[in-house]
Formats: sequence, structure tokens, C-alpha cells
Amino acid sequence: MPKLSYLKALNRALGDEMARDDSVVVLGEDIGVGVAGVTTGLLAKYGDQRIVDMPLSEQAFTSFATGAAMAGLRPVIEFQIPSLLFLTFEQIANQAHKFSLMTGGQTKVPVTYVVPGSGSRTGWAGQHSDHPYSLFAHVGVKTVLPATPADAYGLLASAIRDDDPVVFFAPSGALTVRDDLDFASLAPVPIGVGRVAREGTDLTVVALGHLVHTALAVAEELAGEASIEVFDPRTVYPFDWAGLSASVAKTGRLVVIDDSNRSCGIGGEIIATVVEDHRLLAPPKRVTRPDGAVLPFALELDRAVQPTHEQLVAAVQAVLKS
Amino acid sequence: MPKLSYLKALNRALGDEMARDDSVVVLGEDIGVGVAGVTTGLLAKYGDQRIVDMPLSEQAFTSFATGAAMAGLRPVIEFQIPSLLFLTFEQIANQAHKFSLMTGGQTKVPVTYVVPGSGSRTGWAGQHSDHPYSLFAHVGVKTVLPATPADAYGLLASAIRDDDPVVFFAPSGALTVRDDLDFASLAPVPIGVGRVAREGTDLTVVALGHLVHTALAVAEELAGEASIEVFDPRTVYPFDWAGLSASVAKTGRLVVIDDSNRSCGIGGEIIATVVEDHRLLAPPKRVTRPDGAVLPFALELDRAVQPTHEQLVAAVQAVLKS
Amino acid sequence: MDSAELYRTVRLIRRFEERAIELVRSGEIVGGIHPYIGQEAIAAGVCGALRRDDIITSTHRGHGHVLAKGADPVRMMAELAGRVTGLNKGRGGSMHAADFSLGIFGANGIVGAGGAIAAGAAWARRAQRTADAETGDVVAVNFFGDGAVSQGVLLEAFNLAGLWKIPVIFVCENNGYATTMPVEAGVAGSITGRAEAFGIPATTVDGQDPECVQAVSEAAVIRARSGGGPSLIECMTYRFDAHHTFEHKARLNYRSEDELAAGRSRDPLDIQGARVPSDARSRIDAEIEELLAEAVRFAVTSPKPDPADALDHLYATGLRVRTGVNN
Amino acid sequence: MDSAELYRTVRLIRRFEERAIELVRSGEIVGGIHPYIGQEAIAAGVCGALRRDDIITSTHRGHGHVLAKGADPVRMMAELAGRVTGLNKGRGGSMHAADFSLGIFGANGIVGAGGAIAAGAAWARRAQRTADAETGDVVAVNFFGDGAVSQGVLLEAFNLAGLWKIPVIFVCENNGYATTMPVEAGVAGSITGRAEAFGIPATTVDGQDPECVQAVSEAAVIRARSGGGPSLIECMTYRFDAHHTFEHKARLNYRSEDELAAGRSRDPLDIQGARVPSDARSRIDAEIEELLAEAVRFAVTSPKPDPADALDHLYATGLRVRTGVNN
Ligand SMILES: Cc1ncc(C[n+]2csc(CCOP(=O)(O)OP(=O)(O)O)c2C)c(N)n1
Ligand SMILES: Cc1ncc(C[n+]2csc(CCOP(=O)(O)OP(=O)(O)O)c2C)c(N)n1
Ligand SMILES: [Mg+2]
Ligand SMILES: [Mg+2]
Repeated sequence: MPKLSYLKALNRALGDEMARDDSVVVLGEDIGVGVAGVTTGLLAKYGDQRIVDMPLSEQAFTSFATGAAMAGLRPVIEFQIPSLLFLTFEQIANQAHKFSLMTGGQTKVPVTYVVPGSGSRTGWAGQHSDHPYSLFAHVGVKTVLPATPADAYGLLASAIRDDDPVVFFAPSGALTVRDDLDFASLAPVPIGVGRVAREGTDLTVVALGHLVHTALAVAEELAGEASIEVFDPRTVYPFDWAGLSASVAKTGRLVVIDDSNRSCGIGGEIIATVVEDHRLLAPPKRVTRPDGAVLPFALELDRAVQPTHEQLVAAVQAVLKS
Repeated sequence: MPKLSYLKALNRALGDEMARDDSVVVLGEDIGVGVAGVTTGLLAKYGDQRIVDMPLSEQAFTSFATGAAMAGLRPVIEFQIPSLLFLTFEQIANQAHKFSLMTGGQTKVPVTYVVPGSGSRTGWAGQHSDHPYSLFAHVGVKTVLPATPADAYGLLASAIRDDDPVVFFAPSGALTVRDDLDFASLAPVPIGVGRVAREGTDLTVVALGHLVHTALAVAEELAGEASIEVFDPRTVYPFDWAGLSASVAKTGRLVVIDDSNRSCGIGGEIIATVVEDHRLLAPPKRVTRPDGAVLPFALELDRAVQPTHEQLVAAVQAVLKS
Repeated sequence: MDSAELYRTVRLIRRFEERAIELVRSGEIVGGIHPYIGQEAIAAGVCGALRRDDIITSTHRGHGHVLAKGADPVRMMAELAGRVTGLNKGRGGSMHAADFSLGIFGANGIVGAGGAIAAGAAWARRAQRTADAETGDVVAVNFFGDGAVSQGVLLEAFNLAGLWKIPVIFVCENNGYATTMPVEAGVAGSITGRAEAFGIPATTVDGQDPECVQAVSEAAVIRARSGGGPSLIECMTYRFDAHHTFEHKARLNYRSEDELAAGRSRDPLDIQGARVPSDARSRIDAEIEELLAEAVRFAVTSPKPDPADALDHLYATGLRVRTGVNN
Repeated sequence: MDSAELYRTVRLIRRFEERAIELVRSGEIVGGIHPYIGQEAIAAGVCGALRRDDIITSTHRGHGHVLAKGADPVRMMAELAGRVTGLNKGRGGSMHAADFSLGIFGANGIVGAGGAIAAGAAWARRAQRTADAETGDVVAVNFFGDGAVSQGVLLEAFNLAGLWKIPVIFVCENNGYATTMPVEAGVAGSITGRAEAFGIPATTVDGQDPECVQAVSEAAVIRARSGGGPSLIECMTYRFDAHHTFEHKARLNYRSEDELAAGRSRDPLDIQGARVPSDARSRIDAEIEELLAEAVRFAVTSPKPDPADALDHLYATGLRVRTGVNN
């Protein structure tokens, strides 16, 4: 079977959706030449009225997409940096997100915001290394964070077809992941449905985005000690509480690994929700970024504020023991 | 003893800090005439170089304050609407918050952002009714949310004197609270230190902002059934984990009432952190806004998506029983 | 629109606002309103130049625009009163009233927010136009105040509109103040200059005279429909009443009595009224009184929403999320 | 600055960038850089007109500005290599290099972000000025690219600067592209027109000639210091190298070979070099080689930060917060 990288899966999904539906247009910076790789080849195929290079006016083009969406198009925005979501927070959280309810359901805003390369980019320092998916889970904008090429394909397709705004995080740490895939098997993956990435019976690790791969490696490494289930929610919001509940009901133990800042991150939300509903066999644990983290530039420091394999091993072992 | 309202306490704290320190300046819309009441009388006293009316350029004046702060002033910004924090999220979370670390400690950004009237304003609808303090707890900007006039005074004074950016939420639901106070007793209240608003032994209710008053009323109402401790963190970030831990260690039961959207709100963070460290006697519960809430306009609906007295009673009773 | 129709629109808005203020006072409208009184000529004149399928985006002071674009005053009043029969089923209220079937893409609570939305909508309509359409492009109008021209996202929207010659018309209602801030204190340079800097032609017009506004708007509409690109119209006007009804209870003292009297002396109702024969005028006035009596009656007697439905429409897909309590 | 000093600055920046690119290639600098090569005349000329206590805010392409304002190239190189001896103790890197002791309020990773910061800093300095000061106001300079003039917050900053006649100078480095977007595709109207719209006088200058840039800057500085208010200088220039070093590995094909050759033909190093006697020039060149050899040596031999200190300086107060694991 051919290999497909995560980045190529995004490119393929976008191309397939543009072919499928004329109303899909893409807005972003340097997408014509395809600097980020997501739009490679699409300008030649679909022209500059559907692959539209944008000036550095992120706020305006975000609301421009909202207007276009309410007029019937399905815009996809590519943002070059995760923190551009801070810059456009008003336009996403206060405009796009609110139109449906505020108008009593008169309109819908089917816009997808894609951030290829979220989280640390290794050496891009404080303003280019954020991983702010939990912010969108808080305000309630649908948010996906696929870990694999197949899910990247499937969730981008679903995001574009969804009638609500969806933020799509493609973590830097996953962009180069390549999987053997039958291309014919690529298909939409429903928003809000997680998957058990590895079955186990003793402890559930919930891992998000690129950290799913870390969790799988840890589960394998500790296979002699315990049977670890890895749950990949794939969607951060709306979260697949039923899927997670089934896993935790089986294992009774929980560790979360999450590249969010600790306070008010999805990691904490997962723990809170689980303990409200389940009596666990041991107190749960989280491996996250520190509170309020700003990624320092130097590589050693950048790495030191991201969740690690070793931290996950330690947390899993501690929870197994208690 | 004279009565002091929450709003007047803000006005007094601001005036006292301006008198104490020449470098305190206030930037905001309509602050000269004092539309919101926080700056009443200060223009006449301090002139238009320290009470500076701003045009509708929130992003620029937020970073303008950052520049002024790095040049040695202590700006206070008054925002007219909670969602202006969405509009200026880039300037606060990605600029003001990050300068200290990114410059290796060369500079500091002592800016205070005050939102008088956060949360629902009763009939101001979807874009004027947010209560986004959990967002700042996530990105790690110091965030205070006082419930009483004395704490409003004390935390505003501390916020202004603090060398880091601080977001100050003054909930609509607390602005008219009035307390008997010896004005001479007004003093700075340290950021990051909670208080036990009512002592109890059976269950801890953590209540935030105006909901402290709801929690006190519930504790009183249920006094015959149980002895309820009400913990008012006062600061949302950095949270007083030690103070809360002491309370929960005593009571063994926890309910949180929080006007945040449920997912990734401080309510979930509190529950997660507590269960990581404590074995509770019963599963904890939260009373919050719904996931992703947008406040609908009609009064009945606006009220229906905010945490209520009745919901807290039900949650407390359920936790006491289980 | 002919003179009588323009008069009718001005009169309708004026009386609508007056009746709405009564309902604010009586508590039927919660949260207050930003009255449009004094500025009616702008909404009337601009919308008088538009087609039904044209689009508008509006502001916190939006009742006039919404009514002039054709929204039903009865359902509009019900919206202000928070009833399920309202335009937005009571979910939006004064600052978010919308009627997408008439191209009314909503009032907006955030100053400056409507410009990029209007530009995007107009751009989308142009993209959707079938080759055989001979009616010209759909035009979008974005209304905003003098305060909004200092808002970054609006200036960014000027850039997009200027670059791609989008059929959008920016209508600035310069009423001299952003809440209490005089325009001179808030705007360096000029309002028209800000549009021109982005290659957008701009004119200033008497915003108290509906026919002047309509004439200038018609020219801008023709230009936009035929691919000539965006334009900006600065309408000089005056807000006769409070920034928001909360001001009725607060003495803010930012406008002198003299200034108020001078500002109110050029009333669009009189200016346009003088152009309509008095019998026609009386007939129109009577019709409007009747319509608004019905609007008020309908508003206060319509059912209030059921709290159980508070999260209806939160997601267009109908997604149901967790409530605020453990179940 | 005299001709030789200007030459020195241009040469220093050029060679600094070339040495830095070598370190990117060898992996000593992680994350790459945005090379300033070709644009050196602007940093040299503008900063040549400034005092030590004046302030600058810079961009993602900031090395030239930081060096021209006087930062130590040795500690700067160490910063790019992420060492504790760097300007920012290795916490900032290329996009955040700063030296507050020299008024360098930092490079910035967000396009357009520096304008309001510079305006606020200059406003604060003016407010702090003691009555007896006779040296005139401190001036702040905000550097930015042609892409930034479409960024809302920068346009808002123009408004504040224009309104309050703040001693700030906006220096636009128009190198023809925002990454791959040609300036004509991104900027409706003109860059100077955008400043003028806010009452800010603007001039366009040859950005390849350090003396031209310095002369125009001196005039703007005099004006700003003496209460005359802000100005904008548009410097026409060309980026000789990649947008970012990642482009060295990717063929993006947005600039033709002909265009590149034409753009590179006006090299500030040659233009300014021609004004300096060749022996002086050789001496300067040799000094710079030595200095940069030391910078590279220092950078690659300085200690790397200790991971245990990763959260140092997160809060100016020294507040310690929770780490990412349960303890
Ligand atoms: C971005 C933003 N900033 C501040 C406010 C609060 N606010 C509401 S209306 C208003 C004044 C607007 O002035 P203008 O644009 O001139 O419109 P007018 O009220 O005069 O019609 C302000 C400051 C807001 N709603 N949005
Ligand atoms: C607000 C923002 N949008 C996008 C980016 C990504 N980005 C970095 S540099 C750049 C181009 C900037 O062009 P210009 O301002 O002309 O400066 P130049 O690179 O030519 O020096 C872009 C799009 C960013 N850093 N900040
Ligand atoms: Mg106005
Ligand atoms: Mg450029």
C-alpha cells in the first residue's frame, strides 16, 4: 500500500472537497505557491478565485469568510501561525460562533480554520509555538486535532462539510507522520467521535494530537507491566464523552497527556468530567505544559515545557501503583 | 460604619493608587465623563494626561499600554465590554504576557485591564454577556475576580502595583453589592490568596465572583442540613491551591459554582486539581454555564444559561447524599 | 423610492423608536436600546437605493437600517421584547436583529465588525453569479458610525474591498460622537481620507436629507453593480437622543444645550415631510400609528421563549452539548 | 553618522547575516532566520539619526535594526544560538532579540505589532520628561514591512500617533513582497497614503542608500523631538535572500531570475562602500571579520540554558506556577 503523510492527507482532502463542492474556497497567506504545503497544486487546478491569496489582514479576512459563508460559500482559512487564532479570536468566538444562536437559527457559518503546524515548531520561539485548542473548547467552537494521516483527511473533509465553524489543528509534531494507506479507504471521519488507538484493560491514557504517538510508544514500552488502553479523542470539542466513559469504565485508571497549558486545558476538563461520573481505582494524573507556559527559544527550554515520553511513563507507573 | 458599594470601591482604589503613584495612568473609552462609574471624578483631579479618553482602537491602545508600561508607566485600561478581551487577545496573551520571558527578564509589563460589568448584563445579549476569565487562566495572565467591595478595592490596588499584566473582572452581578466598611481598613489584598467566606465542616463550595453571594445564601439556607464551607478564591490565576486544599482536606466534599462555560473552565480545573491530590468522600460536582454558551437575549433564556441558586442547592444535596 | 416613500420610512423609524423607548421605560424591553432618532434620513436614503436581494450589515444602533431594508416592524418589536415571534425568535434583541430573507445580515454589537462581513458576502454573491445574469452584482452596504473608522478590522476590510473591487458600499454615519467622544478627538485626518487611502472613492453628504442621501447612494450602487468597485459615503448627521437609553437616567453632560438645539433643528422628518402633500402625509402618519400599535400589542402579548429551549440554534447542525449541571 | 560609520553598520549587518546563515546551515542556530540582506541601508540610516536613549521596535526580520541600534553582535549571535550569554539569555532567539538598555524594545514575531508599542513608549517618555529637559523628546521608531500596512493594529496605531502628535517615526521597509505576495496584490492605494490619511506626513526614499535614508530620518527626528508629531518613511528596498532560511530548501518561484538580478544590482554595501576610501574600508572590513569570528566562537562555546530554568522570567514578579506534571 502507498504511504501517505499527514501533510499530504490535508492536501488531498482539500483537493477532494474542492472537486466535490464548488462552494469550497480557500483563503490564506501564500497559499497560491503553497508555502505550508496544504494547498500545493490547487491554484493551478482551481484558479485564483477559489485559492485566494490574502494580504496580512487576518481579522478582516476571517470575518470576510463569515460573510461569504452566510452568503452560501464554504470557506477554508489557512492560518500560518497558531497565535493568529489569538489575533482573530473576536472574529471567530464573538462573530462566527454566535451568529446561529443570535439570529434564532436564520443563518449558518460553515468556515474551517486550519493551522498547519500547531504547537512547537522547534526554534520558532514564544509567539509561534502555542497550542491553543483548549481556548476553542472553552468558547465552544468545534475543534479537531487529528493524530494520523487518515484522521487528518477524514476530519478535514468533515470540517469543511460541517455547517458550523470548525478549528482544525494539525500539530507540527504530526505533520511528517506517514502511514500505509489504501487511498480508496480515505473517508470523512465524524466530528466528535474518538477512537481507541490501542486496546488495554488496566489504565486509560487519553492522548491528544501528536501525543497519541507518544502514548502508543509508552503503552508498548510498558506492555510487560500493564495493559494500557490509548484513547485518541480526535475531536477536542465536542468531546466524545461516551467513548471515553466506556474506556474508563473498563480500566478504572486514567492518565491524560495534553500539549495545552495546564490550567483550564482540556486535560483538566477530561479529568473533571471523568471523576464526576466514575469512581476510579486511583487518583488520575495529567501530563501537560506548565501553567501559563510561554515557549522559550533555546531548544532545551522549548522541550522542557512540553509533555514528554518520560513524564508519561512516570505518571502511568504512579497511577498503576496507587 | 459607612456603606461602600463595589463600584465605588473600584473608583476609590483607582483614585488612591493614582494619588500614591504618578506613573499610574488610565486609558479607556468614555472614562473622562466616567460612563462606567469607575473613573468618576478622576479627570477633574488628574487631568487628561492621566485619564485618557481613547478612540475605538482597542487593539492599538492595549499595545500602547504595553509600550508605555515597558517605558515605566503603570497603565490601567478600562474595557467597556467583556468581549473586548477577545478583540485584544493577541495584544494581551501574545504580547504583554510574553515580553518578560521572551526578553530573558529585561522588561516588565505592569498593565491592569479592568472590565466593569463582566458576565450577563441582563438584556445585552450574545456579544456583551461573556465571562471569559478562564481564558486568561489558560494562557496564564494573572486574573482576579473579587466578590466584595473590600476585595474589589484591595485587588485593584494589588493589580496596579503588580509588575505583571493583570486582568480584573468586576462582575455585573457584584457591582451593586454594598458593605459596611471602615474606609481606613481598605488595603491591598494579595493576588493569589483566597479566603474562606464561611466556615463549615461537611462540604466545600468553591464559588467565583458574584456567585460567592449565591453560595453564601445556599449555605445559610442549608445550614440545618449540613455545615457548608464557602471558599472564595478571589484570584482565578494563580489559584490559591493551598487554601483550597486545606478546606477540602477538612470537608472531603466539593462542589464548584462558576459562571464560565463548562468545558475547560476554571470549575473543571478546580475539580481536576483537587482529585489529583485528595481522595474525596463523594464525587464532586460543578454548576456552570453550558458548554459553548452564547447568552440568548430574552431574559428567561439569559437566566437559563447561567448557574443558579437552585442548581447549587441540588448539587450540594446530591454530593452530601452520595 | 419616491418622496412619499422616503417620508414613510423616516416616519416609521422615528415612531418605531419612540414606541420602543416607551417599552424600555415600561420594562417590556429589557437592556435598553441605542435610539436612531435624528439619523433616519440615512437608513431611508441608502436603503431606498437598494434591491431586495442586496445585503446590509448594521450596528448597535441598527433599528433604522433593519426597518428601512424592509423588516417587518411587528416582528422587529417582538424581537426587542424578547418574544418567540420576534425576527430572531427573541434570541438576538436590539443589537442583533436580522432578517436573512431580506439580506439583513444583522445588527452587530461590536463596533466596526460589519465591514468585513459585508465585503465577504458581496464577494460571495459575485462569485455565485451565473454567467447569464444581467441584473448586475448584488451590492452589500455596511453601516457604521464615526467611532468605527478607528477600528482596525474595518480598515482592513477597506483594503480587501479596494483590492478586489468588491461591490460593497461603506456608509459612515457621522453623528459627531462615539458615545461621549467628539469625532475630532477620535479621528486623526478625515473619514473620507481613510477610505481614499485604500483606493476607495468617498463623498460627504448631508445626512439629514433623505433625498440627498438617496441620490448619492444610487450613484454608488450603480458603480458597485457594474464592477466599478466600492465607495464610502460619509453622512453628516446628529443623534437627537441618548447614546443608549441608560443615558436617560445618567447626566453625562458631553453635549451643550445649544449644540443639542442646533443639531435637532435639522430634522429629517421635517425636511422630508415638507416634500409630501399634507393629506398624503396624514394618511401615512395614521397608517404608521396603526401599524405600530399593532406591533406593540403583538410584542407584549406574544409568548416568551421557554427556558428549556435556551440552547436552541447554538449550533447550526443542531448539535446538543452539555448543560451547566451534572446529570 | 558619517559615511564610514554608515558603511561600517551596513557591512556589519551583511556579514552578521552571512555568518548567521552559516550557523543555520550547520545546525547551531535552530529554527532559522529571516535574513536582512539587501535592506541594510535602512537600519543603518534610520538608527544613524537616533540617540542612544531613543527607542525602536522591530520585526521578524530584525537583526539589522537591533545591530544598528547598537546591540553587541557577540551577545546577539549567542542569542540566535540559544545560549545563556545571549541578549535575551537564549529565551528569545532571532524573532525576539532585545536590549532594553539601548532602547531596543524587541524584534517581534507578529507582523504589525510594534507600531502601537512604539507609540505607547514614546508617549510615556514624553509624559515622564522633566520640565527642565532641553534635549527634546525621546523618539521611538517602529520598523515594519510592506505587509504590515494591511494589519489593523498598525493602522489603529497611526490614528493614536496622529491624534496626539506622538514622537514616533513609522519606517516601512517596502521590499516588494510580504513573503510571496507582491505589494501591488496586497496594498490597495499607497503606503504613504495610508499614513497621510491619519494626518501623518509621509515620504518615499531610496532604501538602498544609507545617506538618503539618514537624511530623511534626521528631518523626521527633528520634527518629532520638537513636538511636530509623527511621520512615516517608506523605504524602497529589495530582499536579496530568502523570506526565511526555510526557503533555501524550498523552490517557491515567486520572483524571476531577472527580477532578482535587477533587485540585487543596487547593493547598499557597494553604494555606501564607494563613499569610503578603500584603506578605511579594508580596515573596517577586517575589524568586522574579527568581531564576527569572536561572535561565532562565543556563540557556539557559550553554555546552553539549563532545562530546569525553563520557566525563569515567565513572570516579572518571579511568581512560580505549576509545572506540567503532578508532584
Ligand atoms: C469594538 C467596540 N468597542 C467599544 C464598544 C462599546 N461601544 C458601543 S457603541 C460605542 C460608540 C460607537 O460610536 P459610533 O461608531 O460613532 O456610533 P454611534 O454610537 O455614534 O452611532 C462604543 C464605544 C463596542 N461595542 N465595540
Ligand atoms: C499578523 C501576522 N500574520 C502573518 C504572519 C506570518 N508572516 C511572517 S512574515 C510575513 C510577511 C511579512 O511581510 P512584510 O511585512 O512585507 O515583511 P518582510 O518579510 O517583507 O520583511 C508573514 C505573512 C505573522 N508573523 N504575523
Ligand atoms: Mg457616532
Ligand atoms: Mg515585505
